[in-house]
Amino acid sequence: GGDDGDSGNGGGGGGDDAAKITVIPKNLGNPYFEASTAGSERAAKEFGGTIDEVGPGSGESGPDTQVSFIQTATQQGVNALVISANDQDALCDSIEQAQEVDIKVVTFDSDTSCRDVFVSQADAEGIATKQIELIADQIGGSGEIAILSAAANATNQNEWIKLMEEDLKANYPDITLVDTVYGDDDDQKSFDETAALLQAHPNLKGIVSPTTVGIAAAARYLSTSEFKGKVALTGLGAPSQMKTFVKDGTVTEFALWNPDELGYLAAFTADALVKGDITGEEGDTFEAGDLGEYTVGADGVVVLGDPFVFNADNIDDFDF
Amino acid sequence: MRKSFGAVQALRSGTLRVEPGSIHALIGENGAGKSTLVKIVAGVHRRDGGTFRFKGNDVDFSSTAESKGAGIAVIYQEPTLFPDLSVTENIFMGRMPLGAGRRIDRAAMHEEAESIFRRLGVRIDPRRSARGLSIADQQIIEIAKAISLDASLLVMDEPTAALSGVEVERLFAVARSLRDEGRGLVFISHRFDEVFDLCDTVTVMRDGAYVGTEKVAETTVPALVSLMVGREVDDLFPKVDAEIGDVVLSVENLDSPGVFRDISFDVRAGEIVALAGLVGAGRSEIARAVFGVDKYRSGRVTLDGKPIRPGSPRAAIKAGIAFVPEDRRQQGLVIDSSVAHNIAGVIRGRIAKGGLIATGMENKAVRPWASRLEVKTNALDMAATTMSGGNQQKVVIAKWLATGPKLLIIDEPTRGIDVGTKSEVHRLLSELAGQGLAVLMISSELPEVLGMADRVLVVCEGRITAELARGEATPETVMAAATGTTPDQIHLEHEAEAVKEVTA
Amino acid sequence: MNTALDTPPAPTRRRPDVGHILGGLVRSREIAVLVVLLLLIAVATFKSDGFLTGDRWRDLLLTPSILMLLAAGQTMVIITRNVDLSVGSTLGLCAYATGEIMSAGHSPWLAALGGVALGAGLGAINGLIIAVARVPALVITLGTMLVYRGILLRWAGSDRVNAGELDPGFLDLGTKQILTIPVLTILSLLVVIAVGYYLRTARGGRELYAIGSDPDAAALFGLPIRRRVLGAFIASGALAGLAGVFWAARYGGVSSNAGQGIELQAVAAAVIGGVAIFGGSGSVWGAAIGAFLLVTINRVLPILGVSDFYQQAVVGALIIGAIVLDRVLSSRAERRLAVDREATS
Amino acid sequence: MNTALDTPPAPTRRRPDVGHILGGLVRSREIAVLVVLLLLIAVATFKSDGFLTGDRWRDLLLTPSILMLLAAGQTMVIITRNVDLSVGSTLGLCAYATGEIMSAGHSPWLAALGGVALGAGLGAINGLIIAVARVPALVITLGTMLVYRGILLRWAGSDRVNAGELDPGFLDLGTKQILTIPVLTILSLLVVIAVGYYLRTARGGRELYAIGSDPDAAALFGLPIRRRVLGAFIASGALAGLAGVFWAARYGGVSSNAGQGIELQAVAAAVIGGVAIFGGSGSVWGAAIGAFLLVTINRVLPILGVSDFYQQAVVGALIIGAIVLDRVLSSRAERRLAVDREATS
Ligand SMILES: Nc1ncnc2c1ncn2[C@@H]1O[C@H](COP(=O)(O)OP(=O)(O)OP(=O)(O)O)[C@@H](O)[C@H]1O
Ligand SMILES: Nc1ncnc2c1ncn2[C@@H]1O[C@H](COP(=O)(O)OP(=O)(O)OP(=O)(O)O)[C@@H](O)[C@H]1O
Ligand SMILES: [Mg+2]
Ligand SMILES: [Mg+2]
Repeated sequence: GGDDGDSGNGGGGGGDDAAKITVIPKNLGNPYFEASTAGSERAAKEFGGTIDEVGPGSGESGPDTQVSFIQTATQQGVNALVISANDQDALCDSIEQAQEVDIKVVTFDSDTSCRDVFVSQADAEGIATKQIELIADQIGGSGEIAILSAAANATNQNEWIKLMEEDLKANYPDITLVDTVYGDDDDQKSFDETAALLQAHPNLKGIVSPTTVGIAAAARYLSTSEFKGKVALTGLGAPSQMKTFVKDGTVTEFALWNPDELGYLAAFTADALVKGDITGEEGDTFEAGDLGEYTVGADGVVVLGDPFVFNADNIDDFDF
Repeated sequence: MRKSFGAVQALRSGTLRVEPGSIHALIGENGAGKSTLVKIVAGVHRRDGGTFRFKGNDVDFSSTAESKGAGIAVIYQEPTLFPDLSVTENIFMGRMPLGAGRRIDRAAMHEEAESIFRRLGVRIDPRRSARGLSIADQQIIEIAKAISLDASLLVMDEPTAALSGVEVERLFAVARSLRDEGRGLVFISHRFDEVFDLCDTVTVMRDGAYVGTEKVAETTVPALVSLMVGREVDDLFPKVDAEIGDVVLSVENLDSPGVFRDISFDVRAGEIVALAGLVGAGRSEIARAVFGVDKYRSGRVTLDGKPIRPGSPRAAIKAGIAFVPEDRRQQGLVIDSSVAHNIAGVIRGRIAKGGLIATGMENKAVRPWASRLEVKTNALDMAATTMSGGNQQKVVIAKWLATGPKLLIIDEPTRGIDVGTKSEVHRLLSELAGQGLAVLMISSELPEVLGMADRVLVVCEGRITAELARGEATPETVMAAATGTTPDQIHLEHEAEAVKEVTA
Repeated sequence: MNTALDTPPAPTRRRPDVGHILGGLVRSREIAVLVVLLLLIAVATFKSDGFLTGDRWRDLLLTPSILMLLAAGQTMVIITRNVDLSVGSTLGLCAYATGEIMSAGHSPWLAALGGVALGAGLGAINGLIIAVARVPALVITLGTMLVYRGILLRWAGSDRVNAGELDPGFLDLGTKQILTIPVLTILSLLVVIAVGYYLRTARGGRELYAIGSDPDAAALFGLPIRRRVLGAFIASGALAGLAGVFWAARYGGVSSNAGQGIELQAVAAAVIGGVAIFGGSGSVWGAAIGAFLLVTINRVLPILGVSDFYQQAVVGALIIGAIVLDRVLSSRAERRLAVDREATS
Repeated sequence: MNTALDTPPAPTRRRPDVGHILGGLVRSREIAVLVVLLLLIAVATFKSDGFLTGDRWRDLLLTPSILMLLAAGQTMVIITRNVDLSVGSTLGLCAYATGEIMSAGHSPWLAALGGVALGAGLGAINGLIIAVARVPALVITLGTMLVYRGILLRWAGSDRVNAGELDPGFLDLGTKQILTIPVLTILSLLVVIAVGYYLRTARGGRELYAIGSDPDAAALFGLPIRRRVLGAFIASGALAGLAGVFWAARYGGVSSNAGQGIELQAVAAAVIGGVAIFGGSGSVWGAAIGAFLLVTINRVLPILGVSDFYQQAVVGALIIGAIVLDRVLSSRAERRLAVDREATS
């Protein structure tokens, strides 16, 4: 039944009782979010809270698929929500409802216009420049490249793409971005779009895919084609999915912040909010377990840090 | 044998005995139950009761496949073709010869189809698709289908309705040769000349009941007619004499290639004019053309002297024509909606306020009609599907009467209606005429025509071949004009007595 | 399809009217679906007492408002023996257009008007192709579904309309309530009532049923078939446009995949609500309730502890169940009627 | 729909065979679509010289193989005046099953067999509901589409089958070539030929056409309608299952949204290939070529500089164009026939 009461206590800074946190990823069945949830759970053990993961099935689409889960959680009167938002506006009323009953709302990976704190995987700048840097030295600083993105309307993807284009213009005059295609974070579409890219652009030298589903599908296609090793591929990927392709030489280097750490940090942030250690004001500081101390930046953003580069040497150390 | 569909008892005591090596005619008015009998033999319907022996042993076919298997071939009254398939496939569907590797042997099929067509003396490309074949060609293919089965019993339900003289001759030649091979044939037709020309024995049915069997050699047309008609014509069809007003509808040499040619006639207020003729003569087409459902090539239709725009039922309705079509289940009723909706269907314009109709208002507008017609539906908003054929017919009539028409065209007013309701419908019609409504009635039932009509227009192969006043209209004169024979072939001198016998 | 609805049960024949009304109530698909809906809500409320409080109550009413509009339009089309698969794309395109007009600084009213008008236009394209060329609606609207979506993708590209660009007053509309009833819900209920009233009592409405019930008969009636069918598609398009406007207000933002796949939900809602897919029968109330049910189910299942993975399956089962039930009922009704006829004769 | 194909022009009546074949060839929808397809490829090759070399050639042939299977199945169903919207979900479920069987350590053969068998089973469920309860296929398969997908979601949950779990030999199948022709393509071509051969030369096949062409007549003929329709759905399901197996091999992995939305592509392919949506006419060759065209267009448009975003729109336009063209041709043919009759009578 509705525990608005004790969620009130929880919110009221009574750190004594364990923080009940509900994690709502964009969708289930995405290894990336599995890793982040694992991180959150690790964190919860450390600060002694409970994590409950719910979310839309990988089949479902649409901006408001997360609403019902937010509301259910609200009704269950949890202390905090940790959300990776499918849409930056659609969730707002349900989130505000949660906040009304003093539930703390932390977003991670992709933001909404209404939350207490956003835990950012890395500032967009860092991500964009890192990927361009990687592709640039994989293709030797010159030639045609293309981008394989997720959905055409994915907020963070588009922001990164914009920054990458600027970065290319500014610093890499010999590299031309010939095409940007959208795999909708769908295995098969990403796979076919990769094939189409190579068909359409015979001189393509490299592909950047800033989405874990996309890069994995692209790698799978390349590894089964004559372009393996000839066309460079980098972007943001999950080590567990990329391992085989790094080992067989399809991919040399790719980047990603550590989603495990992201989930870990998000959970700690939520806990800090629940305990009342922070309010989300700029300048608040809090301890995030073995990640050390973090400071809340402008308009309530906490940045995890620069993306991490995976390659043949270190990839075996990761299992998400 | 017995069979009824809901309220309609199609067959009371259908009896038919067919010898091998003979051609057996089955005749009777429309709705006598011929086709129903045939469909039971074919396994389309299951009989409600009675016995059915084939080659000595009792049978009860639950599907057409079974009857085929047993060696019964049937030509149904209405062609059943697959427009998307080739002529050959239509002929052999369901039992195509298999060649090597279980694949159907097209060559063989075309071969056989060709030979059958040669035998029938027609030139149809067996490879063409059945779509767009003329009704006659479709009929031919039905015949070919039946022949190709080389069955021991071949039933033909009005195969000649749409055929030209030559084709009919060919068909008869084939039929005779089949008979001589020792097969049994059943031949259903409304054309006496054909019956006398082709058949050995003839069985007459009336109102779903067996009337009698005669050797063709030993009977005459008048005898058969009296058997078919044999009922008290006059009090079954009480047409009260209304004073005939001035011309309401006048049709001037209407012409529609392939269906009818230079049709001209008038219908006056208070008059019931009947279009008589054989099935397929073109009467429905004429009616549909007048009402504007079908387009016609030339000619003009005027109502109260005002010409009516061709090809537009709306214009016809506005002008004041009401049309009760032949097959009301198909065309007259909006089956899924309620009686009230149906009756109000065409008068919304009148009872609508600002384009809106309140159900109450609708029912109010409709009740008088319904009650006047004694439509036996307890609630007006009961679905039309749920009524007996008779009540449906009344609803359709009510629907149109509600428009307050000047002219009522009614095609086969009592087809499929049980005898009781029949006379109600007839009383209604003459009542309406009495009130000065002009009625154009199409009927294939001779007694109905003779009983109801002030004037009879006989249609034969798309032409009006005779116009008979009430007095001069007798079974023989009408039949003669309808079959294209001349009355004296049907011994006029007998006629008087014949009718006396009938009415006695 | 569902003669069962219109037919009084045999025993009540003695007291037709009452009997009919009762029988109607008992058998009526609308009532049945409504009961299921209320049961769902009751159970949910019982399971989590916060279910009907404050904003949860609001959202319970608010979320179905969009699908209800689509279902109403879909009903008009299906009644004429057609179907409109393009409403999802139409919704998206109109929602985006509304947003763009507003972010171009025009008044929300103008924007909303634009959205609806655009919808009507797109519907007219469907209707013209189908009614004039007399081609199957299923395939044509499948085609236009892709075309409209393609145009939206081209137009929006990777861009999207954000809450910031929208008029604040307009956005408030998405959550404003009157006596705890959300404005959007009130509006779409009004629309549904209007459509239902039209279908039930207007000449044109009746003619839609006639056309779907038996096109040949409709022709003999001399009904303006093409014009009516065209009208139905225009209406469906306009309603989809209005749904687009609601979408923009409700979600405070529009992206190029807005409304993707919702067309099938609209069809499902109508079917569950008792609209016969082969035309001629069914009511817009039923469709609206069906829409409400579809949306609410996804809201309630998690509360009942049904895995969210199962939600699609449940909806699917609901559709199949509804149809098969219809079938069983109607065939039983037919048998009973045959017997009745025997009796009367 | 396309009498134009089957009907010899009046003059050739004298020499039916030649005339028919010629008339057929000239008018044949299959040929027309094939020509469009080849033109597309030609232009693409001209525009980008690498288009037909090495793996680009391979993928050009490989990618359509899955949709071709679905289109073939869909054709069988549509010919009987039905439609099967559940093939996408069936594909997904079967692909996942295949993967699971293999990752459980069983042989690829067993896995493939399992996939196809499961597909046939799911198809049988559709067929039974539709043929026995005599309910509209459109709605029922819409329902099963959701149910099957729901089951898959439940089963797969957040899990997915990865390339690693699949048998290497099986994965190779996804790219292996014989004389530069990919094995999968060869296989699905063989299947299409088999189906086409059946539809053309087997009694059962012809009866499917008959049933779709005029159900009442089919009943009068005593054709086993239910059995045939059931058969068609089972075939469609089995082919979807096979497509699922191919999917696993081709994409080296299966997630719970595999095959989502592909059902509409399958219908589109059939329609573009000249299969009449109201049954009775059309060939599986046409459907296969249609599928090839659909896939290839998305491959070629970017080369022609048409934006990614427009691809859907083009496909949509293609569908509409095909249908409207059909309509125009057939009505013209009918007029011609009427004139013929006049002449002969
Ligand atoms: N749709 C059609 N296409 C071609 N020919 C037709 C069509 N309908 C009817 N015919 C032909 O037109 C002629 C007249 O048919 P019609 O139904 O008018 O005859 P009828 O006198 O009304 O017979 P019935 O007693 O069955 O009403 C017949 O030869 C029939 O075969
Ligand atoms: N399927 C049916 N449902 C209801 N009534 C039917 C059905 N089939 C036939 N009837 C009715 O049964 C009676 C006999 O019809 P049937 O077709 O056997 O007459 P018929 O002798 O063949 O007439 P015609 O000479 O016009 O062919 C008619 O009243 C007809 O309306
Ligand atoms: Mg008959
Ligand atoms: Mg007639």
